[in-house]
Amino acid sequence: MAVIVDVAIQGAQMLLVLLLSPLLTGFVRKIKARLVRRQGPPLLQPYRDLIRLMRKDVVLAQSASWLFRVVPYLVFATTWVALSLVPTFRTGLLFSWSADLIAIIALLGSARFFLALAGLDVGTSFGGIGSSREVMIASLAEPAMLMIVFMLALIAGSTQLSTMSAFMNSSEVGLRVSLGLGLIALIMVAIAENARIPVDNPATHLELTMVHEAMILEYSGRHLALIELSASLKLLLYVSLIACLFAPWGMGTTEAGPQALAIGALTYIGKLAVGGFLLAMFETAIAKMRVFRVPEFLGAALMLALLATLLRFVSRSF
Amino acid sequence: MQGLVFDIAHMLAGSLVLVSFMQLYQDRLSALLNMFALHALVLALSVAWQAYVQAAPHLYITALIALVFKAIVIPVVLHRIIVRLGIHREIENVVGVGLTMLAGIGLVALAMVVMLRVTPGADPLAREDLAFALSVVLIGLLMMVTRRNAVSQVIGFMSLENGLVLAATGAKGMPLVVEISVAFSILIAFIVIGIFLFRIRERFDTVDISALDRFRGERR
Amino acid sequence: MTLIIALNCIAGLLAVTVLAVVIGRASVAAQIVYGASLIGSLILLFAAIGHLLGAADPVSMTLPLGLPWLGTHFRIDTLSSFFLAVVDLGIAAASLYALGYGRHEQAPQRVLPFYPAFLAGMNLVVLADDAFTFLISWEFMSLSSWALVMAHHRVRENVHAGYVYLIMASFGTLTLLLAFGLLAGPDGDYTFAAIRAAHPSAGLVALVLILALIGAGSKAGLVPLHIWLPLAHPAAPSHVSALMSGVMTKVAVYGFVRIVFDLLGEPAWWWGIPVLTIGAASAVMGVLYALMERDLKRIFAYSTIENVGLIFVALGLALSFKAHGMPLAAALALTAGLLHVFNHSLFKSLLFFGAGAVLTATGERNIERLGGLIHRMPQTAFVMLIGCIAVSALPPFNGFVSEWLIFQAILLSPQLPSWGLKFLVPAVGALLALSAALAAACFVRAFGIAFLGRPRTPAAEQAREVDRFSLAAMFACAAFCLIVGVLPGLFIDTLAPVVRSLVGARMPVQIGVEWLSIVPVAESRSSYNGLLVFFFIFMSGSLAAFAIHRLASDKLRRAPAWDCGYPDASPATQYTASSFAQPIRRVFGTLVFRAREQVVMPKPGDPGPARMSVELRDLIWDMLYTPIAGAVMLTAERLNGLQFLSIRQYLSLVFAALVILLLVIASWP
Amino acid sequence: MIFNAVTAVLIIPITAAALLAMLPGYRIGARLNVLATLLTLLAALSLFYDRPQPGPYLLVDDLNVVFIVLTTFVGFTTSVFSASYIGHELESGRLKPSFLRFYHAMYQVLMFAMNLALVANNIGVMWVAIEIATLTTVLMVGIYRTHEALEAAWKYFILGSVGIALALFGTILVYMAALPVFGEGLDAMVWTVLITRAAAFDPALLNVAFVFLLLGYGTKVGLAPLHAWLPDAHAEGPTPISAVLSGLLLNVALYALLRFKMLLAVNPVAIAPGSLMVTMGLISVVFASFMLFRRRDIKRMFAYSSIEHMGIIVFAFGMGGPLANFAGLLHMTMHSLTKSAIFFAVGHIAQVKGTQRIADMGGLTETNPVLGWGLVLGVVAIAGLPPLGIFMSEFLVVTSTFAREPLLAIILVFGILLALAALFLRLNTICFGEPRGPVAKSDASYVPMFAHLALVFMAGIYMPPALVAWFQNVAKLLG
Repeated sequence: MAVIVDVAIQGAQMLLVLLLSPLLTGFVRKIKARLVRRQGPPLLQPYRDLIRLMRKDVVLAQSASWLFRVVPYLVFATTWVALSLVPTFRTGLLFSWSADLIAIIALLGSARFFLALAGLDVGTSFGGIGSSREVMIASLAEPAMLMIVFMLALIAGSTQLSTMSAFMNSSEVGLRVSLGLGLIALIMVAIAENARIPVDNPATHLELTMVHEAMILEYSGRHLALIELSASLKLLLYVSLIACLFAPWGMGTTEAGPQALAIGALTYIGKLAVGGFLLAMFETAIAKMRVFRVPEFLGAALMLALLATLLRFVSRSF
Repeated sequence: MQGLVFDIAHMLAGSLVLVSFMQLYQDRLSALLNMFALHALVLALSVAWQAYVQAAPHLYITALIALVFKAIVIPVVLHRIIVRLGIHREIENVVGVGLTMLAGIGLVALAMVVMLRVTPGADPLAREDLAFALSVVLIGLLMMVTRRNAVSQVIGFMSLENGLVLAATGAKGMPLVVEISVAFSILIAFIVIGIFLFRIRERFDTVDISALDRFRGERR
Repeated sequence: MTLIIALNCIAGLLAVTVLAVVIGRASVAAQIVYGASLIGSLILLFAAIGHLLGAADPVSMTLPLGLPWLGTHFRIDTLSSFFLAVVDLGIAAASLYALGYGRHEQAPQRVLPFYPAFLAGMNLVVLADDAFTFLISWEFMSLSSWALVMAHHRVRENVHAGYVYLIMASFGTLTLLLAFGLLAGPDGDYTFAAIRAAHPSAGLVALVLILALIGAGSKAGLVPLHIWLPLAHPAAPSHVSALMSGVMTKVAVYGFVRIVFDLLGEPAWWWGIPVLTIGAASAVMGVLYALMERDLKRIFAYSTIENVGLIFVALGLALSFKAHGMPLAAALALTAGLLHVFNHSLFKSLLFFGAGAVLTATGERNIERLGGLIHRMPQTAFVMLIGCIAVSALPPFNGFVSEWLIFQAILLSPQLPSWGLKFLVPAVGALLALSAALAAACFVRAFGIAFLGRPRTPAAEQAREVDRFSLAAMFACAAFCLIVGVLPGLFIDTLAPVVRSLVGARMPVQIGVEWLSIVPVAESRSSYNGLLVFFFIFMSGSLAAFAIHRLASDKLRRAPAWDCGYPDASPATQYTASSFAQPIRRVFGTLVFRAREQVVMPKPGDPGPARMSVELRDLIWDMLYTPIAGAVMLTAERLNGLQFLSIRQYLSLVFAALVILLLVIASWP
Repeated sequence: MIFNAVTAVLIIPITAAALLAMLPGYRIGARLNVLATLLTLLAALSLFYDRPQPGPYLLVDDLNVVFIVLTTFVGFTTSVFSASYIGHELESGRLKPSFLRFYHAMYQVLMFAMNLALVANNIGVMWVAIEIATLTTVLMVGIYRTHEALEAAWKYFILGSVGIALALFGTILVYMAALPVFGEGLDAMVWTVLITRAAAFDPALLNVAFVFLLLGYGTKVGLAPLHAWLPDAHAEGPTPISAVLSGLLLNVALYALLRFKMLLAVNPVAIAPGSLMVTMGLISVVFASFMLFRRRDIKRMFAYSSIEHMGIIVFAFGMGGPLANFAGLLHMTMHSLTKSAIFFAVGHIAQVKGTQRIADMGGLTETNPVLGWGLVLGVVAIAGLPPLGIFMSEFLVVTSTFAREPLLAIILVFGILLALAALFLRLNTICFGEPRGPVAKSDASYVPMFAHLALVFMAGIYMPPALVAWFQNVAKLLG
């Protein structure tokens, strides 16, 4: 019986995140538009875009290989699997033990790995630019992320997200210096990873400034749809991750009944809304930086995370 | 009697060292050859005296060989060679005479220090003889090092051998080595002169070894 | 019994060496030699696995060879059987590969005799049980691989590579020689049993540790002793490169583990520090070098340095834990290290096989002149992709598992009481994370430039898929990569007796864990299930594909590439490997390589091309080896004057020696 | 004098020398030369089984029988090599037939002198024998009559004579030291007698004596800085003589040194000869290794390598102790075999290429595979790489030293590594890369070369227990 419930909840989570993610993207766009006093696209526009793209024919470059066609599915699958392992409205998901936070990061790494390959596959200059910059950003963002994971794991005594989240929800965690440093670093990494301003601009197609968009320039139709969806999933993943680690309040536990689950789901939506709003605010308030300032930005994140970890290593009380 | 024996041996050995010094002082080849003849003469006297003292008649042969070959034959032959080569007037030291003499004195001192540290139980005569012999050897070597001319180097080598003979005769009752050493020193002298100087002159037109050095095999 | 079988196989390999000398030029020679090597290594492999799985007691044996009063001692215990398995699995794959690849060899008589000798050398090192046998096998291994590096000696670089290799190898052997000299003591107790029984003083042990680190590290390719590796590994024929990179470096690791974990006894608190530092430095430097490199095989060789660094980090952690009385954590770290040994041997062999296949197909190693091979060599490209994912430590392949375990071990280290380690370990962790991320970048670049895009040269355009044997070997390696990636528990359990014999504890039993997950310490702490991750990715990917194709569209049109509207002309406009690395070069290169870019623009109105040049300096060469070589050469030059003195001057030397010695005597007390 | 194995070792060569001096025709001469050395070798081998009692002049004991057998063996193989080598020299016009007669006779005289030095039970006779050996080699070195050869011979002669003079002085001093103990007469010069009561000798006199002997015989051993004659003599003489010089004559001088070292070791008050030998050895190793780098002449290079190895051997004997002594003996044996094998190879190579300049050779493994790989194998052996015998001895030297004298061992290892680097630097030029220089096939016999290498190879892997026991005995004798 319990197993069936668990399976159901896990399934619900997977579906929920799949459905929610375009909404979050749409929400952020909407807020951004509103903040600059534009009307902005409707909230559900991303869904429409996806459906429209799905239905279109794929126009494939002549020099594209099989890898190019497989990558969207792989990227989508890895991101989705990663996201379905992040506790959103309830901790202790059925399969949460199949991959801990390090593995989730690695799954995202795989997604990026494939995407970067796809950028090189057609053999155009823009694809190359995109891949090249993407891996440069990743080469700094990923260690920063891992350091944050280390720091958190040291506090929680685990790299298991459910355990970590539960621990962060408990009273044992007070305000800690390292947590603060880690949060800032995590936000910086999240911005970079999701190709947001100031690191990248998800809306631009100005050739020399784009990173993520350059990589996927050759994609069209359903492939593009999948990649857009994966991008949304990734954004959702990071927001959920920050929420479950730094704002774990209201999350249901393994013993929680339907009511608690409902509360969990509602608070989750609320957290997403807050997160999306803050992101939009931030993006509106800041300008995009030059590509070669990005390493400094991410380097700062890495240093912050390393500092946080060091503090944790040196003393338990930081 | 013992005192007199000792004194004479001592004097002869000492004068060998003195002649060695005189060799160092000479900077012309012909004079150097004369000094070498004197050197060999003193050696012969010393050996003869040892033969008398030790009652070892075979040492007289050694003395005779020293007298005939080293004091007479070799100087004469070398003299003729250098005259033929026209180098009898020249001799060029690498180091100045004064400095060489000074080095020689240092060497004698070193020889003394080294040899007189020998346990006092040893025969004093032999000990003194050894010290002088070592001095002669070292000065001979010094001469080889400080002279640029092949003939004077050969002379240096032969006075070194003289020192060896002095040491060997000073060692009481040393079997067969004296004869062998003398024979060898003469052999060496002959081979040096007969084969090498001959060849070298034939090929290089000079006995100056620095000419030889131009053919050091491997070029830089 | 295992040992006898193993020794017989090795003797067989040596016999094949002799045979190969005789028949080296015959056309069937390659088939015979590689076939025999394959059979021999398979037997050895099964013997080793049998011993390992049975967790059998050590078996020793003494042959009346080698040092006469000592004999040649051989012993197989769990550690050596594990490494024997690693070595022979690699050998089997390489021999299989060579059955096909070897046909393209232009100078078989320079490869065939040394190949089985090299194999025998590696096997012997692992089985040796006394210092003399160990070192003779070790150096024999170096020497035979040197001969293989020199196989294509007409290429100048190869001769240089062989030269540097031999010197560094001998340097390593000589340091190990010193280490064993200390261990054996002046009376020469060379057997490992005697060394284990001895209890040397702390200072001596410290010296041995450093010497072992230098000696084994130079063979394994630790920075800054790695310089030979990127030269020598690519110079050899590809199957040999695979063995050198995938297997021989592991033998070096074995040497280090054997000396430090087994022979030296209980570690002191600080032992981990040098090992961790050098390991982490190697990991980062290795991958940065790889990113700057354009030669496919050299990229892989530098990546070997990175991976060896990882292994040494794991070993350093294990040492630290062991020294502080934390056997469980030590077991975790050591298991991680050993598993990475196994994993690296798999995917690095695979990658070098792939490089060899590319070389055969195109005659090119420079990735700037490749491109688009995925169309012409689809199978090779597929397995190479797997290799690249595995080496980039991405799930669900094997590289990730061992790296994940290392991270888990790092997370246990705050419990270490020593302050030095408290500061060092997080930094090491950061460096590892950095190297992992950079490795992914590096292999995106390597695979992307070489296999994807459009062919940059006619050679790449006319490539053809390689033969069946080569493909079989590559697919086998790739399959292993996946199996270890999804079922790591099996392999971790197999390592348990090895780890227990070295640190006195083992990781928790994995085989009983639900769903075949792996749990390093406790499930609440961390767990990973490669099988499920693989299954989920596969399912959700296929589900998405199925759903979209069914419900939406499955139509496809081919058209010219879009490229933001630029009508594309030539493949030369593609991103190159150098331009791909440019952002990373800007970030790290200025510090690590003193990178300088120079752009010469034509005058306005001049239609001539703009030229850009990049200057990279290898600081380790510049600051360590060049000065040493310079000093040696300068001394040699100065002393060489002594060859050209006159006789008089030589006599002066004799004279001076005499006077000095007399003075010594005179002043002797 | 009774005819037995010992006297046979002396009489055969000297008789052969007389015969060879008279025989015209180099073919017969070469064959007779081989035959005589073979007979000498057989006589030497018989010493294993039947060893005559030591007399006042001749002695065969555990120590010198190693040397004798080694000398006669290498002498034999070199004569085989020489037979194929010297014919080519005649064809190429470097030698005249009359010189050949002289050459063969001198070869036998040299063998005689070396054997005499080894079997001598009398320090005077030993000195004389080494003197003869030096003189004969001087003549052989100068046999080509070129400027370089004459200069090398002259240099050898002068330096050798000074060395021999110093050695004589040392010999006299030893006699003086023994004089008070044994009284006047022959006894004070006989090894077997001296060694029995060396403890009672005047230690200060012994010290000075050892300095002179070390420098005197050390000159012959080729220790730096007394080595100057060695490279040139090796390079300019005929290659068989280079092989004999490196493989044997150096050993003979070393043997003399070892005898005296034993004498000093017995005396408790005398200085430890070890430290002097260790210093000289190390200087030689490091110096020769540096010198190897700039060599352009192939024979001169291997001559410097001989200096290096003599340094290692002297170092090992200087360190003393059963392991180091064993290693020293083994190293000496292995070096003799390997170095002569290398010179055999080098001789053929120089004939094929028509030059000794390394820069004019190249890619030898391509053009002359057997010769090229033979040289590679030889250099691998001489550089101390396994599985050849020198690895074993270097292993023993280094390991047994490091625990006792870490610093010294590190210097030694540094020297060994340098030498390896230098040797392979040149080997790469000679044997690998694009072929350079004439590519004529060599029709010479490679049997001696590979016979030596096979022995060295075997010793690296398996040493017969009898040989080992015997080496161990000797090592114990050496203290």
